Amino acid sequence: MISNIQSKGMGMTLTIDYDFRKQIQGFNLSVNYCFQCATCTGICPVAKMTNGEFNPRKLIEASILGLKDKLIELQQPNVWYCLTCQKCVELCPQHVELTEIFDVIKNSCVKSGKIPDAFNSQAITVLETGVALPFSDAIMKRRQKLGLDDYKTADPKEIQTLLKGIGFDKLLRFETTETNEKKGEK
Amino acid sequence: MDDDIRIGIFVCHCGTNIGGIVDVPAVTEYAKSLPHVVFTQRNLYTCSETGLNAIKNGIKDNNLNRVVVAACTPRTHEPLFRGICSEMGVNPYFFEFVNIREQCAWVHQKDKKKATEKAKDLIRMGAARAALLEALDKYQIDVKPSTLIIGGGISGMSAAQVLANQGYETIIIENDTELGGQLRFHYSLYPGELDPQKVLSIKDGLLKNPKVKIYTSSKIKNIDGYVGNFDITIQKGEEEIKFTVGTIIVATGADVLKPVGLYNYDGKKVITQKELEQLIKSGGFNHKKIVMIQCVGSRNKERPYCSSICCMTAMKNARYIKKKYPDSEIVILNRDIYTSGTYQETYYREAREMGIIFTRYNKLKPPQVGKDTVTYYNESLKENIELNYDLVVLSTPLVSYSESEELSKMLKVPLDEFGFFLEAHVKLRPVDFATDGIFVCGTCKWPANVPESISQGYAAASRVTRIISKSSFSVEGSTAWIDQDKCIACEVCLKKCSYGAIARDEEDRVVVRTVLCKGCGACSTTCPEHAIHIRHFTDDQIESEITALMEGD
Amino acid sequence: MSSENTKNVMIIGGGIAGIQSSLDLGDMGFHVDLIEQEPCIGGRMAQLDKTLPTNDCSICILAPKLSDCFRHPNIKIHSMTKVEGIAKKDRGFSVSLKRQARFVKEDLCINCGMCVAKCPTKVLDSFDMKMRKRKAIYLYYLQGVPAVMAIDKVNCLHLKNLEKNKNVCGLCQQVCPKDAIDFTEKDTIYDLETDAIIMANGSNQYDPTPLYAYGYKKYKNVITSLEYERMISASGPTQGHIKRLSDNVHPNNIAFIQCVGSRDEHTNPYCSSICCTYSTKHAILSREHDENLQSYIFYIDLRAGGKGFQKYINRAKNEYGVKYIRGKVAEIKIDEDENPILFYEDLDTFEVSSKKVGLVILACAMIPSKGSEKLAKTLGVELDRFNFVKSSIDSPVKTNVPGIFAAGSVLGPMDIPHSVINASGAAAITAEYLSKGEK
Amino acid sequence: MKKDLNHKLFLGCVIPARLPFIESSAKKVFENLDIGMTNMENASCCPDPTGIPAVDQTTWLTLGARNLTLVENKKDDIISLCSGCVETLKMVDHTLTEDPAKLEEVNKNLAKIDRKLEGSVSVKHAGQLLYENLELVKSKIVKPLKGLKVAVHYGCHFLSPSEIIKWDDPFEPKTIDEIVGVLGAESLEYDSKLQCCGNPMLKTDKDLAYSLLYKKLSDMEKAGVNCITVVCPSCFLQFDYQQKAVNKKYGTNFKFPVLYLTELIALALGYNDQDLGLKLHGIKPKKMLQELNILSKE
Repeated sequence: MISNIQSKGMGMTLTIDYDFRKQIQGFNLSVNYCFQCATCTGICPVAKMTNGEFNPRKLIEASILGLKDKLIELQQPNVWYCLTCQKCVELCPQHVELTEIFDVIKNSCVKSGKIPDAFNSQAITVLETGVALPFSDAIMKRRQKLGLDDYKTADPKEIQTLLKGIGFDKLLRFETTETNEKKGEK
Repeated sequence: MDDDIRIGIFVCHCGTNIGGIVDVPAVTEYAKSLPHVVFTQRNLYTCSETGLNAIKNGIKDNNLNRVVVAACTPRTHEPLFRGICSEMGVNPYFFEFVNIREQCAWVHQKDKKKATEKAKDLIRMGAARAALLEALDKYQIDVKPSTLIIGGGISGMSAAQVLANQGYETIIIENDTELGGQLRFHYSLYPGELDPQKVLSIKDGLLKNPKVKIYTSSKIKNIDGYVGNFDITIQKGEEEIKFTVGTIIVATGADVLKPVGLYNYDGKKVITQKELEQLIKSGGFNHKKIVMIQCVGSRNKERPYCSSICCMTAMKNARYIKKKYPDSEIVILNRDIYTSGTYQETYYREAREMGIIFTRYNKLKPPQVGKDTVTYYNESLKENIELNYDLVVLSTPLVSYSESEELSKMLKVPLDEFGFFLEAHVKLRPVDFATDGIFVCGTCKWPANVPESISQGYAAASRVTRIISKSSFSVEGSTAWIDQDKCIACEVCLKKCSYGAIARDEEDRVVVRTVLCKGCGACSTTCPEHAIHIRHFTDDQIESEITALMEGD
Repeated sequence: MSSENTKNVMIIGGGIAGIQSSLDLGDMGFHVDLIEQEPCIGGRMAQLDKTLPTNDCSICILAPKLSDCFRHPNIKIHSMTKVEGIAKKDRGFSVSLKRQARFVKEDLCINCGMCVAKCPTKVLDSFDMKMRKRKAIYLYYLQGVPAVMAIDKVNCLHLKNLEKNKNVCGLCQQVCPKDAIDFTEKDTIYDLETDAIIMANGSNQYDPTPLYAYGYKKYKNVITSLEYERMISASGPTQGHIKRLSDNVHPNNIAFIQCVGSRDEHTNPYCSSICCTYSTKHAILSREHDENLQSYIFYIDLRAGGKGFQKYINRAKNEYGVKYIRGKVAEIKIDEDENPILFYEDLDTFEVSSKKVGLVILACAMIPSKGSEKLAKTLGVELDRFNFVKSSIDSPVKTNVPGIFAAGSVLGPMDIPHSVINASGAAAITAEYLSKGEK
Repeated sequence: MKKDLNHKLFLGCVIPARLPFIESSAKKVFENLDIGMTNMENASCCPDPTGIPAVDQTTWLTLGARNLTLVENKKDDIISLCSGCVETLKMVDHTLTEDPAKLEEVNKNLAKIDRKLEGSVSVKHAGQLLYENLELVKSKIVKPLKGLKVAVHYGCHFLSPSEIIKWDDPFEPKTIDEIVGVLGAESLEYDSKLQCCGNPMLKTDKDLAYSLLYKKLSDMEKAGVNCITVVCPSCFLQFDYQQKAVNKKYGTNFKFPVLYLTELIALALGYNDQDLGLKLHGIKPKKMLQELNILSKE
């Protein structure tokens, strides 16, 4: 069942997408505990900076109501603005694990092909090199100068086997990053 | 004769309540100058044990025979000071109360000087009246150790159980065909899944108890008499039954509002929580898409109160449904959730955990109930949200029975603006009426849940036991009397008396039934012949106050 | 049923619930031993300024009851006394009590206050929420009953030095016109036989210090509701004047924060029941103190189910200009003048906001009283998961132990009418219990 | 019992590949204090708790679990200089200990690379380890950091989620301030002390990331600090490298040197700027340190 947007703009009516609700609850049941006190929004640095355009409480409210279109298609509010600073998680009187629930929403966005470029490219780097930041030659020199030993990181092949095994590669967008990849190889 | 009057005046600071506004030392000093005043003193709190001891010592050391306290209100404190006078051998009606807190310090907060002057005026008036006071005795009334309980719901039955088990004669009168009240319609009670039958089982004990008499399908026809001796007439079918009891407990319960005209209520697809309970109880419930709407007909202009039990009831029913049909879709549209207390909040959290959706609507934009959908405006998300339903359940408040009014008139006890019975003092006398010997418990007083109704039933029983455990009861000595030489038997007073204390006697004279009289004075003021006098408020006494007022500078 | 009752009931706790149970049972003819750990009975209600929804002066309506208790021929008050142990007897209980030495003879002291005037030692007064100092010899509170002094053993110069075999101070003894001071008094342990017991040992208020986001104790202008209650009380530490603790300046606006230490899984998951309405009272009283003072009440759900409560709130809004803001305050910071700044989302306008006020009052939850757990253990009484006395829906004032009943906020957060109701209720159930087997 | 654990240093990505001077300072401090520490080899990205779980939570759990398999249980514990790494590893460990079903799923995936996670692994931030050895640090100080007015930035993941990190209080932290105090420097309070540095926002909205940082820098300036201390390489990058971007955007002139905690300690233990490679910082601390006589003026 997909929540349908009956008409755009004024007079738009949403319905509860119970499947989407279940999906979120399946990952993190704590979403149910929210009783909409807004402590999360009051402590959120991004909510303050954006005058409430980003609002963690609304994200949870829309999750409870299973408003998939609003969260994934329209991205109102935009879940990617969460800093993951966890201040809301610390204060939430009902132990709602907001950051993790936001990850579930983000994962849904990714599955719908809505992955922001920066996240996409970081993910590709990890997939291909095993680390988030590859070692450049310049850095290797600096390390030597500082008297640091070689640091042996994971075998990228092993990481690729592991991640492809769980289908991580299928979530990512490669077309734009291929050029970067070639640059990196040179 | 004048020399025999020895007045003592005690002026209270009441902390800063009075002392912060009225110049108490100056007032006390002034009081010394008044006629017959032989002793004055000021106290930080005259009502404290220290203050009371000061009065005692004042009486003892100065041979006082009149006591004036200038402090707060007789409503709360007169019995205390009168008691002290009694204890010291001064007739309690030789006590005079002057209110310089409400009438001076509080209403004239902004003008300390005038407040002080007014306090002096009032004390001068009080002292003048004190000089003319007469000794009176309280009446002792024999008390029948029995109780009539009006209403056989859980609250009334709880009271009955406690009284009967102590061996007191207890009579229950119930409108309906059986005892049990609203509880009979429930399939379970929150927060556990306690079977209401278990709670109702106290009924069996009452039916077996020889001290308990139960009249079902019966109505009160008439109530006469007073504390200790209420004469009751009830109507059971064609039969009229009369008996006398010492005390009365009102436990008539409350009705659930039928939301006619609200949210397309039809009793079928749009029903009340009570109807849902009955549907579940009868086994006829098989719905999966439920929308509940809270505060239907309450917390609005017409009924600006919270019925306090509807949120829990809605949750109980929603939880039941969710347990029965885990895939059911339940949305509870609310304005505030009322889960006040310990287990209640946990109950709410568990309901959310189970997946019941709670979402707020704005009172000004109420949900719209359509044929198959309820649409509500989510203000926070600024979206209209459509909810499919196969059942809409409306949470309506408890409301007073219309019959309460008639009963309140028979009992001469007040109702509040919503038709609930009004207790004597909302804080400290929650199950008492101002009228002696009549008590109130359960939802006829205000919406309450089961444990609260039971507690109130017990509490009313306790208040009753205080009276019927003794053989007599003393009542007010300040009452009306009719000068038969002046009386023309026009009966204006008889109609005016709200306590039924004026009647024709065997000789066809209009007389005051003293034990019923509260000394309110309504009769006296309406008498065209000035034939009615009020003891403790005689014309002399009142006139002396007016004269004293005029004597001021 | 007879007025010549020979049964004894012990009531533990002399707050409004214990007082009501005592008076009801005393009037029924039972002999009541009222056990109070403080020097005077009165409990929390004695600390309150006004009561709602009538705004009656709390101590004014309580004081007559205190006197009634004190003067009642069937009630004996055991002040400064605690329950130490209990043994089950054939019928009833034998309770071991420990009476702390008062060092003032109750029958001699006339509460003249000369000792207080001379006493050189000042101590933070817990009755006044430590916002004022009292002397080491003191009357627990002005209208307290029994109206006699007590000496605080820990702080009294004479008693402290006595242990070191030094004779210091003793001024109170020198000035006392009645020779009521007795430094030789010792704590005493004694047993009382009783037929039934009512637990009415009340509740406490949550200490919000661990909620660092609110800065209680760190910020002087963030105080608790009980502290505010003392502050606005005419007999309190500021004589009823509303003052900021940072600079003694009268604030122009006050914020009241609800659900502090309640409805919170980190602290107390339950709803404290009374805060929405008592904060409304505070806001109304604040406005009565100063007609220009603006109050804000921050809440999650507005809970006013009691009689006349919703109307009281409507009155606060319409007549006293109190602003109710839905939304829990997330954190408090201060500016350079120590003005608290509150951060929150306003769930009426849905704006992410901040508000600067002069004073913040935290509506802290009612929690079980300090000694409650120990007492319950001693008596064998079962507690619920929050450490309130466990009762059931169908017998709301009974405990698991036959012959032991409970009344008031020992059963959970509740307001005064509820406490009075189940105090009377417990009295009735006790009377019923004690009459069984006789008839 | 814990004392017997071998410390395995989990370096992560940012420190070894961008900020090796932090690694260098830490290793010098550990050596000086005689705290044994060996590199944890063959590790992958932790993975980044602000980036990878957003894309796919399963990947984050699985990759994190793989890192945990690299230590020998009951014999080793993991020490990290990066708050993000600590958070990921602790959360993965916590989640998989609490949820056997998830552990089974993760192990099924790990089986493809012949690995298996068994039992819980102890993970600790280097800042915590040093706080626990504060007396030892104190005894080794040769150059008290007099005159240094420090803005301590705890950063988010060092403290939260506190129920899993189980270390300092997220709203009233004190450990780093205490360390700074012991070193002879002064930690100054500032308004937005507990606010996020804004680094993760660079991925979504650069301007917003700068305004978060601007707020912090402004408050630090108001408080009168002369340097910033961090315990996380991401925060370090944000403060050290993005200060210029903030200056550009807001027309300000912030120039606060940023010192990672172990750099600060190393200075107090007597290491100089060359030992520590301080010139590799974006904003060079040398001049300021020389003015305070913490570094000698050659």
